[in-house]
This record gives sequence, structure tokens and C-alpha cells, in this order.
Amino acid sequence: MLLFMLKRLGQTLLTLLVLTFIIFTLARMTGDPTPLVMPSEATDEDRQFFREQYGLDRNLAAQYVIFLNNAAHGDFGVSFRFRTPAFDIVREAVGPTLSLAGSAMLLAILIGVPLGCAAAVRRGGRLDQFTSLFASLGQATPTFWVGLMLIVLLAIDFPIFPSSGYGTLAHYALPTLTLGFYASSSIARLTRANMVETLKSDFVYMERVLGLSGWSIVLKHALRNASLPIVTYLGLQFGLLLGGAVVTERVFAWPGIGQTIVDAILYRDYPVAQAAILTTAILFLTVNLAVDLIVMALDPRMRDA
Amino acid sequence: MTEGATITATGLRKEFTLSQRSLFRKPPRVVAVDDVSFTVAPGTTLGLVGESGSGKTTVARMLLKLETPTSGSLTLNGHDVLGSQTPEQARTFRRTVQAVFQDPYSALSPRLRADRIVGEPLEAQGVEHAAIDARVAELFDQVGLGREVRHRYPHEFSGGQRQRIAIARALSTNPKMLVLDEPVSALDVSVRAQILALLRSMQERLGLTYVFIGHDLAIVRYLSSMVGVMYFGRMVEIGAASDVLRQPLHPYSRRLVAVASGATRLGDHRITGDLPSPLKPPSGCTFRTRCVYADERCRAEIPRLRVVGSGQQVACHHVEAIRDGVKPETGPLGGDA
Amino acid sequence: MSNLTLSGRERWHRMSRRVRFPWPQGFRPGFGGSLALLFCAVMILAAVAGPALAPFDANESDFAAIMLPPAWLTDGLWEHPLGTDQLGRDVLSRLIVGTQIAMIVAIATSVVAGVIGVTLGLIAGYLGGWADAVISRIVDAFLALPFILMALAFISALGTGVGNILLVLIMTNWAPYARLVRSEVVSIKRRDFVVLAQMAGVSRTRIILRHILPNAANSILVLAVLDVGRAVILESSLSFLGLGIQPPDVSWGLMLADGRAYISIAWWLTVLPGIAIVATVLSFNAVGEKLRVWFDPRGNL
Amino acid sequence: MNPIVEVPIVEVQDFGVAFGLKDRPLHAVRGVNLTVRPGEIIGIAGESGSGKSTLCTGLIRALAPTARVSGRVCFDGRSLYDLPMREVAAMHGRDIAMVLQNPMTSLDPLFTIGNQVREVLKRRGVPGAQVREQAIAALKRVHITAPEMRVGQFPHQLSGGMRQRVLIAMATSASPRLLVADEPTSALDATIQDEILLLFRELRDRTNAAVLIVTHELEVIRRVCDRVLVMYAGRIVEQGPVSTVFAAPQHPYTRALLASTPRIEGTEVVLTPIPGQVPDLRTLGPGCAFADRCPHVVDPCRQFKPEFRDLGPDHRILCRLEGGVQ
Amino acid sequence: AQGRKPPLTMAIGIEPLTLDAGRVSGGADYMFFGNVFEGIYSHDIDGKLVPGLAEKATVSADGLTYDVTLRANAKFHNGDPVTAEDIRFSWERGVDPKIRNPRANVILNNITDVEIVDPLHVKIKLKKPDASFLDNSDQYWYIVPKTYIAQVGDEEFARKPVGTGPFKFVEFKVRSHLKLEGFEQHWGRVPAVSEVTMKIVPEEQTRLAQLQTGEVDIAAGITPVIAPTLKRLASVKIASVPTFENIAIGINAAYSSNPDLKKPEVRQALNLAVDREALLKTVMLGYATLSGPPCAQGVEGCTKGNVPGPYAYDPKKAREMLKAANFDFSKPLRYVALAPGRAPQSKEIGEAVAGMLSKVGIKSEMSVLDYGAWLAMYGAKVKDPNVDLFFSTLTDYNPDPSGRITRLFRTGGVFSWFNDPAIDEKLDRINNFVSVDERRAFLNGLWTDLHTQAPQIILWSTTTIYGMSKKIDWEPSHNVSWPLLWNVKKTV
Ligand SMILES: Nc1ncnc2c1ncn2[C@@H]1O[C@H](COP(=O)(O)OP(=O)(O)OP(=O)(O)O)[C@@H](O)[C@H]1O
Ligand SMILES: Nc1ncnc2c1ncn2[C@@H]1O[C@H](COP(=O)(O)OP(=O)(O)OP(=O)(O)O)[C@@H](O)[C@H]1O
Ligand SMILES: [Mg+2]
Ligand SMILES: [Mg+2]
Repeated sequence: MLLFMLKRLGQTLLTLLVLTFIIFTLARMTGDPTPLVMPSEATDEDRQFFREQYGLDRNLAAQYVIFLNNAAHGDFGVSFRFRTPAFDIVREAVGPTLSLAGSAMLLAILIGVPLGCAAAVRRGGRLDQFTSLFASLGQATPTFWVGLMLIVLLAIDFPIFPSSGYGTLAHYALPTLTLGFYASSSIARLTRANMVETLKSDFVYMERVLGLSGWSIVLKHALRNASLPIVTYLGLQFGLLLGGAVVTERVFAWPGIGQTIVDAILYRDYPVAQAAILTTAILFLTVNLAVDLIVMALDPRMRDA
Repeated sequence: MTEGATITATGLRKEFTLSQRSLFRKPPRVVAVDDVSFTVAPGTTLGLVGESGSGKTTVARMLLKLETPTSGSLTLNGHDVLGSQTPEQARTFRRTVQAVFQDPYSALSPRLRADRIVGEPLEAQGVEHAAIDARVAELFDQVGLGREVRHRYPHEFSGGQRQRIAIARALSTNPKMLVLDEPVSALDVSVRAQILALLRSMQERLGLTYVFIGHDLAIVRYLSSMVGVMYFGRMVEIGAASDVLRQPLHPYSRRLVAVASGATRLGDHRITGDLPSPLKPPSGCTFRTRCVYADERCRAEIPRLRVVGSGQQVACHHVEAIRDGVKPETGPLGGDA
Repeated sequence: MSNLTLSGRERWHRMSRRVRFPWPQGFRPGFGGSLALLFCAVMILAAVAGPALAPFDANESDFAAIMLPPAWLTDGLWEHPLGTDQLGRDVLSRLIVGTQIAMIVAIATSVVAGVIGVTLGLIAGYLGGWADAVISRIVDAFLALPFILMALAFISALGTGVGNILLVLIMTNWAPYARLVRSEVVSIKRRDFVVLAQMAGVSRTRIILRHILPNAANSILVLAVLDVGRAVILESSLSFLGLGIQPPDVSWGLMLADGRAYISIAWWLTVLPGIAIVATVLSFNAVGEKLRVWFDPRGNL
Repeated sequence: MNPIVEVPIVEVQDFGVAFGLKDRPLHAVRGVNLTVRPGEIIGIAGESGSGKSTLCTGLIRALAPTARVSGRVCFDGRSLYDLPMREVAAMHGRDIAMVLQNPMTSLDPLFTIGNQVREVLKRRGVPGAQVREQAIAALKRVHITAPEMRVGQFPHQLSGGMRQRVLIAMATSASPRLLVADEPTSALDATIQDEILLLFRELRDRTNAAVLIVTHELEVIRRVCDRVLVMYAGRIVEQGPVSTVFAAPQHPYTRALLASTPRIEGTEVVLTPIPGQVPDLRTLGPGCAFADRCPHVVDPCRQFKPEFRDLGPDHRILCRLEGGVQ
Repeated sequence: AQGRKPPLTMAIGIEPLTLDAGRVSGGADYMFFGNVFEGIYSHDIDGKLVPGLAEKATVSADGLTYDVTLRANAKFHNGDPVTAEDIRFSWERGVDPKIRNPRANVILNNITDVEIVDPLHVKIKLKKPDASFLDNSDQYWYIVPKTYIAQVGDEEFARKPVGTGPFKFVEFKVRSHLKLEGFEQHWGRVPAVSEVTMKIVPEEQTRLAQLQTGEVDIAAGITPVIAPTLKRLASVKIASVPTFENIAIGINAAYSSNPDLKKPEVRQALNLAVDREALLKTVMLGYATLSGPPCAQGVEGCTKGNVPGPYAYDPKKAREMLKAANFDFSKPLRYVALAPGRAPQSKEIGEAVAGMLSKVGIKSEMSVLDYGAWLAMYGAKVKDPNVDLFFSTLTDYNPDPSGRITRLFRTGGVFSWFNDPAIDEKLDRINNFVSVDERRAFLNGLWTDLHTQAPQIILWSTTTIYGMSKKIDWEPSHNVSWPLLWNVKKTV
């Protein structure tokens, strides 16, 4: 168990190292930030000074080593655009993103899991058909379209929620719905598939024949067994919500990390891009580490393996 | 008639390292097979019986070189097969030794047609297509399936038929030896009989050497010329089939045979006592925790195989006394050394 | 059990007397499936013949006919059955021509990303050891990178253009395949038939291609089909951020993203490409499901 | 025990189960008539796919939802298939218990043994304070060593035999009046197999329950059962007291089955396989399903339905041959 | 105004990058600086030069000394009066190598000294005459508080800036909002709203939605295509003002691998091939002002009637001219477009122009770059010979065009893809005037030359559009593309 943890941690660190390389390369690939950062009035000297100031004139290998070394000490450099520490900008954005991803996840679970369960229990029924339609639609509809439609519907035509922005609880409604719609569709589909499998398994049949109550069988035994792959998937899904929420964040003017990254990439703000992507990646890896632990807690077989 | 193969195992031992649970302790190891030796003569069958988990499959896998023994040696027709081998030697080994496993469902790739499955070992040897086709058709006839069915997929066959296909594949390269790990346990009684009859006739016709693993003593006896009884990783008794199965001497074999023969009434031969844990094997004789004859010597000293009476070898300190009925039943001996 | 139960294939044989359409052997799509298949066929036709089928040049703007509604609405003209866009271009023609990109994006992405991912997954899963460790870490790293962000970085580095977009979608989509295939391979390679093939001296490549790959095909196909939809959506999200397919190429995602500015005055500019995307994804899913069942020799039980 | 005075606990009339498409049905079981009396241990033998499991689950109304049932099953005088499902479910685990074919997968891998046994006990209204104790007692009854420790273990930590015994403990802890055990011993080695059979006998002796044991190993039936049913292609081809049937099997199939188990004649082991294959249940002709493999086959066997023949008290076969095989 | 003033909320699409007056880098920053800081001179609503912190300024005959009298009632937000010390300090800080003001070059480096005559009186000495000095002092020389900065230091000043403008800084949260408060002690432009919250909402549809739901009073950055929609909404109105943002299709006259582009006739023909009227109507929905020369109406020397009108649409003549110039029609022109989001309709313009060029037989190949890549291409030190045409946009911050056109057309300018010694010579003299009128006449000639030389396919200058609630009464300042909010009135 402890060894497993250590091994996972070691793997995670290795993954992080690979990540830093990819991130560094991606950032440099986008090109020179100087024209974006310096006003057109700036002289060549000013430009050169900027490059020197941020070490952009060194060779890439040296830049990478410096980046790694600084990152290891928690220093991601200073944003080219805002001239403030890159990590401060990222830190500001993490909260909103985490809370949005969290609430969307919660919504998705609250919708997806019961729907998937119900569909699996009544396989082939109306609800099952609805679920498969819901799942397909959820995966075939672009997020920004859902977001804009929700704004039109629930903020303008029926002004129930604020259209966008970040602040009060009400502001969570529409972005959560938008993200949750996408996430819940895949969760519903997965839950259904796993529940169908589990409900076919011998032990469920055994419990039926032993006369245990239907609820206890479905919710306690079948769902718990089916939840193992679902939990693993939720971990991956959470990653998507963390960084994939860019579109939603933009539509709802949510000051999250997705937008931070998009802006940073578009403005070649390497320090912020690197810090932000690395932060999401670390969050993602942490969540997945936690997921492994949850799976281990849920599945005694894992503990002995 | 091809000449069968001689296989000799000496002092085979296999340890498995389990995954570590604590950082501060060495990873636990289980000894799955310990000090197992035997020789199988060409054209004969060695039957292996014993409790579930006693290491039969592990022995089989070592014979097949699917598992490398921790120690011990293995020779095929007098040539060592464990050390480094030239590719030619490796190929010869593959061609000489083939296997049939217990589960007819997982033994055949579900997405390949039966004829491709059977022909695959030949294909791997670079035999040309026409020759493969002819040989495959012949094999289907030989195992009693009929050559018409050879283009079907595995799922279109019943369990017994699949096992025939598995046997046909094992025979395709004209091996001299087959390792059969419970080849009929998953089959129906009636189909079992068909397969066993097939195996026997194959042996007679082709002079094959078999190592046969089974639970059903009657079946083991049907095929085997020699029988080894395993308990907890060790060979506790080995000898001619007629001797071992008719007049077992080791206390474990005695019980096994008694129960399986059906000659006794239900419940007469219950084995009591603690099941030994592979993580913490008992000292001395591994059977002492369940043996009614166990005494302090059994706790202290590991019994070695030795020849007793008519020629079977038994690993028990008290064989003679037990055989002669002079050893009192003192009950199993629990606890550690 | 499976030898006793009715496989999908056998069942079809029984049913085939009543089915008139000459589907390939064993393939019985059913009503919904046929519909989906028909739709896919139309899509592929449109993708291949694209510009030839379109009544107008998809990029020709007619400044005299801007934002005409679909023909069945007042002010609509039958000349432009689905209306025109903000530059007076024929929406129907653009939808038809856009199919090409949608199909290229969808199919090329899932095929190429699939091939890369599957190959790496096979290598990692089958060889294990170092190869596995290295590939798995890279896969993890790619999975941990939010894909739309990776896409953005690539595109701002390489520029837009169909080729680059494809490259980006491939770069961002291969990792899930690798992970899936790896885990499948790890379990398949322990199965008896693989062990027996190894024992028969069958070469590694052959074992992988003949025994392992076909048995992992099922899950790969499922993922690939899902990917088709994902690719189209991702492309439109890129367009939304301004970095998707660019004119003169036409794509549904681009139409949808551009059209959003006109949501309240010309709904058809977004709704129609939206419908096209949803219908395509749905029918690809349906057809993929049927194919999966068909490819599985054991039928759908 | 005098079977005549006992009131039957299960009565089955012309029972049939079909699967698959309506127009191409697969009759897994057909034309079964059967009476089970309390205190009886009945063995059901037959090759794989002969419908043993289907019959058993049909008897207690625990079939897959796709199954189509015909005929009548009475449990304790009540027609099982006419009762609302709720009442049947209430009987399950109380009056009727079943042990499934596969011990490896029949326990929920995520819960401890104790948890699962307790759940069953609770449902039977055992008061909370006694649940743990009774769970341990139940495990003790099935001869599981160190039951106090086992209740805290997970299924994967037990051997196959132990798992099977846990299942039996769960099934028997309510003192059911009918216990159905579907191949309870096929995963076990000879020594443990004996243990389990013994348990069934104890249960019967203790509570006078009826026990149905499904197996395709005739040896098992010979050792514990009072009565045997031999099934072939969905039909009961021979039924009768174990002693009678084993001493003189009358149906050609029973005979062949008995002959196919290896036996020792002198120094040689002899076994006689049944030639041919089990027929495909979907393409059965009108005649006897065993006709193609039967050494005594006569022309009418293939064309006409076989008939039941009573050969003595409780002994009947389904065969054209006058008085069975001579 | 008596009683409590209402607060104002506004949605903007882009956000300032810095709050430090020494580091202003571009248009987005003026969202902040235009409202919080001031120079000695300013522009009024219709773009006319008016005194700012200065009461008046007089220039010496040689054009080298500006005599500036400060307003007595001008105050910093912290209450300190604006004095001559602050003026001098602002200059010193602006050219301080430690600060590295990237725009010091525009006017500050030309100052040799700021002489303090008395607390309200300074003499500004220039190296060489600069007729654009006062115009540019509005955007290029913000006056900062000397004592405050001495107290808190540069870092803190950048975090909590103190200026003299009509609004005080309250709070800035990146990607979220910018909050300002009305400055009651302003010397003249006291706002009619208590505070302003500028929400940063990058997606236009969302800004629109916020306007519709009343979450904001004003939505900035409305694109032309949205305007008609807005007009139809009952609760919303729009205001549009012309700006100095010049849109054109740049021509790689100097460096293209296609030598035809060197010929003025070819460039003129390209101009003739584009139907500006149609583009204006369809792509911009009328929201732009067509340009003859590359300048917006109101820029020095660029008034209607004085400069040539826009090229007429004449595809026939264009084709003839091209033929006459031996234009190689088989070579497609490689066009680099700008991805949407930065300039209104940047992509649609490209699509439409490509369509028009094809009508005169010119093939084009288009590629689209995101802003960063486009800018890198546009402002590359060595221009790419594989680019023939490219989207071009550059803004004058005030009526003085000198900085922009030098960068655009002077050989070697950052954004210059053009090379003409005659034009270069004129551009070098562009600020050497003392008399504003003389300079105007000179510029007038320059515009005419540029029109003829056609270094670009000259299109138009854009219009800034604001959507606002009916409760708002506001005439946005002309010629700037950022909102100056001091004259906003809101009825409650
Ligand atoms: N790969 C492995 N890793 C760890 N332990 C193993 C491994 N393979 C086998 N063992 C252990 O080795 C012992 C012997 O197992 P083996 O499969 O050889 O028994 P067997 O006699 O074939 O049993 P059965 O009759 O049930 O097939 C068991 O305790 C088993 O748990
Ligand atoms: N749920 C089901 N759907 C379709 N066919 C079924 C189903 N259950 C059983 N069958 C079929 O019914 C027939 C009888 O099956 P059953 O499981 O009763 O046989 P069995 O005698 O118990 O065999 P085994 O010894 O293998 O357990 C088989 O042909 C089987 O394929
Ligand atoms: Mg084994
Ligand atoms: Mg069964």
C-alpha cells in the first residue's frame, strides 16, 4: 500500500518531468513574445533589453534548465504581460476554476449516476432511451453553443440567473449547467454500461435469490462495484473540466485558469502559460492520485495486490 | 512412429516474489514448488495430482519454460534446457514440447478461424501454405472433429470440440511430449471420456510422452504410468500409477485416494487441522498441520523422498509404521517451530 | 455458454430471408442503424463530391442577398433553400462543402491518432519494462495536458490551416488510445491463447497483430467512434476561439462559431451546422455500435 | 423417512422454459413433471446445456427476465408464477434458498464475508445484537476454520472451497425448506467436495428441508442423494431412487453417462465415451433428442415423440424402448 | 450633482496590462489611463486639443521651448496639488533608464529639460522642434505624483496608482474587473457617477447578454454585426463614434518575391479592384469611414475635400492597368489574414477582398494567423518575401499621425513593407515644424503622395460602437477606441 503510493508518486514525478518538457517546448514553439509585449513605439534597444531581461536571448537548453530549476523552487518567473509574478496570476485563477469544475462535477454526478443507474435497471425502457439520447446529445453539442443558449434562455428570456461573471453563488448556475451537461452525459453513459454489466454478475443474482431488497442490491452492491471504473473515469473527466473549461470560462467571463492559459498562449506569455499548465497538470495528477486511493479504498482486491 | 522424449527434472524450486506491503520488510516470497524431481520415460505418462494450489501448474509451466525455476535443472533428452540456448536449440525445444491447458475457452483466440489456430505453429516454422492446409485437415480428422468444420470460429464449437482443437494445435508440429494441465476438468463427463480416449490413442499411435495434471484420480490412473502426489509445493509420493493409486503410503495420498475412490462413506475421511499459509510455511513436514500421525520429529525435520517397499518413493518419516498400522493417531500438530 | 446461445451472426442468417437489402454477410443494422448508415453514406458522398454537389461556390458572396432566411420562411428564396450568411453565401452549399472538412477532421483524426496510440499502446503493453515505463509516462503527461490548450499552443505556433488543425487534433487525441490499448494488451497477453502462441514459436509481431490486436479491436472501435464526434466538436471549439479552420476552407465548426454573432437575427447560421454536427455524431455512434457488434464473431450477446 | 405421507413441497407440471426469439425459440426445458418432498435430496444430472440450471432457477422463479415459462410450478401448494413478484421475493432467502454454480464470482468482492452474511441474517429479522454471533455460528456450521477471523476478510482472500462454503452458509442460515445447489462442488477438490455434500445431508437431517443438487458428476449423486433426475436436451429422461437407477439404469442415456465415468476393471481403467455431440436445442426434430447417439435406436425414435414409462415406484423413463434397456 | 450619484457598470472585452504610467504599452491600457491619468494637454469630446493639467501653454518661435502654466486647482487623487515639481518628476521618471519606458522615444526623449519657474509654471525645453508635442502629451506623458512615489516606491505605485484624472483607482483583478471611483475634486471633469466597475468579459455575446439583463449599463467593443441586433432591443441603445484606427490590406511593395508589387500602377490597380462601398455596407454594416489616403478624418492634414477621396471601384480599369504593367496573373498573391477577435471583421474583410480580387483575375492564397503570430510577421525585422498582402491595422492615439506613418511607411519602420526615398525624405521632416498650420499643409501633401503611391489597399477607419442601457446618457469621446467616462450620466 505504502509502496504503491510511493511508486505512484514516483511515476507522477516522472510524468511531471515529461510535462515540463512538453510545456516548455510548446511555449517556445509559439514564437517570440517581444512584439506582443513591447509597444510599436519601442526602439530596437528596448526590445533587446526586454529579451535579455527575461533570458530569452539564451539558448533553449539553458532556458529549460533555468525554468526547471526555478520551477522546482516554486518560481515560475514574471509574467511578460502583467509584469507580476506568474504564479500569482495563476493562483488567482485556480480557485474559480476548481470551484467551477467541482460544482460541475457534482452536478454531473448527481445527474449522470442516477440516470445511468435507472437506465440500467430498466434496460430498454423509456428512461433508458432518453438516457442514451441525452448522452449522445451531450457529447455532440459544442459547449459554447450550450452556454450561449443557456444565457439566452435563463438569463435573458427568463431572467433567473445572472448571465455571467464570478462572484455570488448564483453566478455558478449557468456555467455549472453548461459544463455539467457535457460531463453528465458521458457519466450517464458510463454508469449505464457498467451497471448493466454488474447487474448481470453472479453476485447480484445471488443476492436476488437470497431475497435481499432490490434497493440494497442496486445501490449498495451493484453501484459500488460499478463505481470502480466510474471513479477512475471521473478523475480523467475532472482533468477535462479543469483545462477544457476554456470555452465555458470565456462564454461566462469566468476568471479561471483556462482563460489564463489561453491568453498566456495567445500573448506568448511563457511564464504564465508554463505556470498555469503545470498547475492544472499537477491538479490533474493529484486528483488522479486521489482517485487511485479512492479506488483502493473501495476495492479490497487492490489493497492486497 | 516418432520416438517420445525423456524429460528429467531435478530439484526444481520456484519462488514467487509477492508485491511488497511494507516499506521496511523484505517483500514476501512464496515457495510454490520446492525440491521436485522426476523423470518421465519416452512414451509414458507422469500423472500429477494434489491439492489445489499445491504447485502442479507451476511445475507444468516450468516444464514448458514459461516460468524459470529459481533453482534446479531440467533436461530434455539429456540436453539441458534451462541454460542459454542457441536459437536452434530453442526451436527444437518448442517443436518437441507442446501443451494443452485447462480452459478450452481461453485457449483459442476468439477472432481466428479454427484452421488458422491449428496451423499457426506450422506457420511460425515457415511451412508453406499448401502443406499446412493438408496437415490441418489431417489433424482435424485425427482428433475426431472432421475436416469440414475447420473453417469455423471457436465460438461455434462446444467445449469438448474446442479442447480437441487445442489438442490438434499441440500436435501440429509433431511434438514428442505434451504437458496436459487439467485438460478435461472443464469438460462434461461424457466429453471427458472422448478426450481421454483420444489422448490415449494418440499416445499409443505417436509414442508421445505426457505429463498429465488432474484432480480425478480415476482419470489420472486411466492415462498415467507413473503418478506423483504433490502437497504444498512438494512431491510427497511418486511411483508407478498402480502402486500409488492402489496402495498409497503417504498420509496425504492415503486420504486423497480414499476419498476419491468413493469406496468410503461420506465424511469418513475428513481432513481436519489448519491449512498452511504459503507466506509462513510450517517447519519440518508441511503436512504435519493436518496429519493425524504427526509428532515432534515431523515438526523438526523435513522428510525426504525415499524408496519404500515395492518401489514408490514417499516423503514421510513414519511411512513404514503407518503402513504397518503401528503408528497411533495423535492428531495434527499445529503451531510453529 | 456461447456455443449454445444464438450469436448475432447466426440470428441474422435466420432472419436474412426477410431482409432485402444486400448488407454484407452478418451485418444487420436494423431500422435506426440503417438510417444512421444512410446518413453516413450521404455525408461521405458529400465529403467526396462536395463542391460538385453544392449549388453555389461556398465562398462566393452575393452582397445583394445577405442573411436570407431559409426558403420556407418569409423572405426566403428557393434559390437558397437554407438561406444565406452574413456575406451572402449560400448556407446549403457551405454545409455541403463543410462536410468535407468535417469528415476529414473526424476520420483522419480518429484513424491517425488511433494508429499512433494503438501502436504505442501495443508496444508498451506487450513489451512492458522500459518501453512501457517511458511510453506510459509520456501518455500520462499528454493526458494531464488539457487538450484544447495544447491545440491552441500548436496552432499559434504552426498557424491555422487544415493540415495543422489535423496535426493538432492528432497530437492531442492519441494518448487515450495508447492508454486503453495498453491496459487491454496487458490483460490479453496473459490469456492462454497468447501463451500458447508464444510457445508455438510465433513471432512477436505476429502475436501482436493476430492475437492481441483483434481482441482489443472492440474497445478501440468504441473509442474511435466517440472520437469522431469529439474531433468535430473540438474543431468547432477552436473556431470559437478564432483558431479553427480558416477561410477559404469551410467547416461546420467555423460556421457555427462565426454564426453565433448573429444568433438573434439569423438563427439558421448556427442551428443548421449545429444540427449537422449532432446528426453526424449520433449516426457515427450508431454505425460504430453496429460495426462493433458485427466485427465481434461472437455476436452481440 | 416415509415419502408417501409427506406433502410435496414442490410440484411441477408440464414445465417448460424457452429463450431467444419468439419465432425461433430455444426450449431449454420442456415437459417436466416433478414432485419434491420435504427431507428429500434430489440429484439432477446431465451434460452441460441439458437444462439443469434452467430447471432449478425456473422452480424457484429466479430465471433471467428473457425467459418464457409455460406450465405450472407450485411451491407449498401455491402457484409460484401466479403470485406477485413481491411475494416470491419474500420467499427467496427464507423458504427457498439457492447456491449458485460459480463460487468465485457469487460473492460481492467489495464487502467482507461477515458483512454479506450479516446482511442476509438481518433481512431475516435477526436482532442486531445477535447478528455478528449468528454470522460466526453460520460459518462454523459450514466448517470454516477460524470464523471470527474470516468475517473480517474479503472474498478474494478465501480459497474457492471456502467461498463455496460461505455461500452455503448464507443460503442455509435461514433453514430454508427448499435448497437448490447448482453444481456446488465442481470447483473443489475431492476432499472438500465431501465436506460440502456432508453439509447438505446435515441440513436435511436438521430441518427436514428438501435439497436439489445439480451436477454432472454422477458420483456426487450416488454419494448423497435419495433420488436422481437425469436430464437430456431439456427433458428429464429418467428419474428414480438413486439405488435403483445406479444399480440398473434403464434409459440408454443414463446408461451411457454411467459408462462414461472411468471405472476400474481389474487392473485396467475402462471408460466408454458417449459417441457424437449434444444436439443443438434450436434444431431439435420431433423425435427423441438422444436418437443420434443411442445404440438402441430404432426408426420410430427419430420420428415420434418419446413416451414416459413407469418402471416401478417413483421410477420412470422417457423412452420408446419397452421397459428400458435390458 | 446633489445627493448620491449612481454607480456605473460596464463590460469590456480587453483589459489593461499595467497600471504604471511609465509602462503604457497599448490600446487596452487606455481603458485605465484615459480615465485615471492626464497629461498637460488633453482632447475634448470631438477630438480637439484642449488644455489638461495646464491652464495654457505657449510655444517659442523656434519651437524649442514650451511655456506651461499649470491649473491651480489640479489635484492628485491623494489630495496633493499638481505642481511644477511633479511635471519635472514625471519627465525624469519617463526617461529613467530604470523604468525603461518603452515609449519614451515619442516625446520625452526629445525634452532636454523641464525648468521649474515657480510651483505652477514650467519651461519645457526640446532638442528639436516638434509640432506634435502637445497632441502627444495627452497619451505619452502622464503626470504622476512625485511625493507619493517617493513615499511608496515604484512597485507600490504600480499596484496602487494615483493620478489626476476624473476617476480614482480602487481595484483591479486580472480577468475579472477594474474598479474606479469618481474624483470629486477634479479640476473640471467631475464625473456624474459615483464609481465605475469595468467587468472583463471577453466574449462579445456575453457582453451583449449582460447588457440585456441589466447586469451592465454599457457594453464596449461591440462589433458592427451586432449593432443591428442591439438597435432592435427595446431597453438598449447604441452610440458610435469614429476612431483613428486605420484598416488596410498591406502590400509587400519592398520585399515581396513578386516584383510586380514594386510597381505603383499595380498597387493602384489593386486599390481599384476593391469595392469599398460594398465592403463597408456588407462586412462593416456601415460602421466605418472610408479613407482616401491612409488616414482617418480629423487626423492632422486629413480633412475631407483636402485629400483625395477613396479609390473608386473600377475592376475594368484595374485589369487594364494590371495588363499594362505586365502583371503576372498566374502567380497567386499570398494573403495573410488576422484571426478574428482583435480587429472588427478582420477575417471577413480578408475573405471578401480575396473574392473581389478574383473578379479581376488575381488569384490569392490565404492563411490566417493568430494575433501573436500575425504581429510577429507584421513587425518582423526582416520581412517575409513570401507574403504579398496582409491585414494591416494601426491606430493613431490622437490627431498626430507622425509616429504611425513613420512606422508604417518609412523604409525600415517596424511595420513598413514599403520603400520610397521621396516619401522617406518627407517622413523624416514630419515633426520639424513650429507652426501647426504649416505642418498641416505639409501633411496634406504627404497624404496625397501616399494615396498615389498606394503602399496599401487603403480601406477605412473604424467606428467604435457602445451598447448602453436607455438609462445612460453619454456621448463617447470621438477618435479614440477606448471609453472616456467622465461625461456619462445615469438616471436612476
Ligand atoms: N505468478 C504467481 N505469483 C505468485 N504466486 C503464484 C503465482 N503462480 C502461482 N502462485 C502460487 O503458487 C502456488 C502453486 O500454484 P499452482 O497454480 O501451481 O497450483 P496448482 O497445483 O496448479 O493448483 P490448481 O489445482 O488449483 O490448479 C499457489 O499458492 C499460488 O498462489
Ligand atoms: N438467459 C438465457 N438466455 C438464452 N439462453 C439461455 C439462457 N440461460 C440458459 N440458456 C440456454 O438454455 C440451455 C440450458 O442451459 P442450462 O444453463 O440450464 O444448462 P445446464 O444443464 O445447467 O448446463 P451446465 O452444466 O453447463 O451448467 C442452454 O442451451 C443455454 O444456452
Ligand atoms: Mg493448476
Ligand atoms: Mg448450469
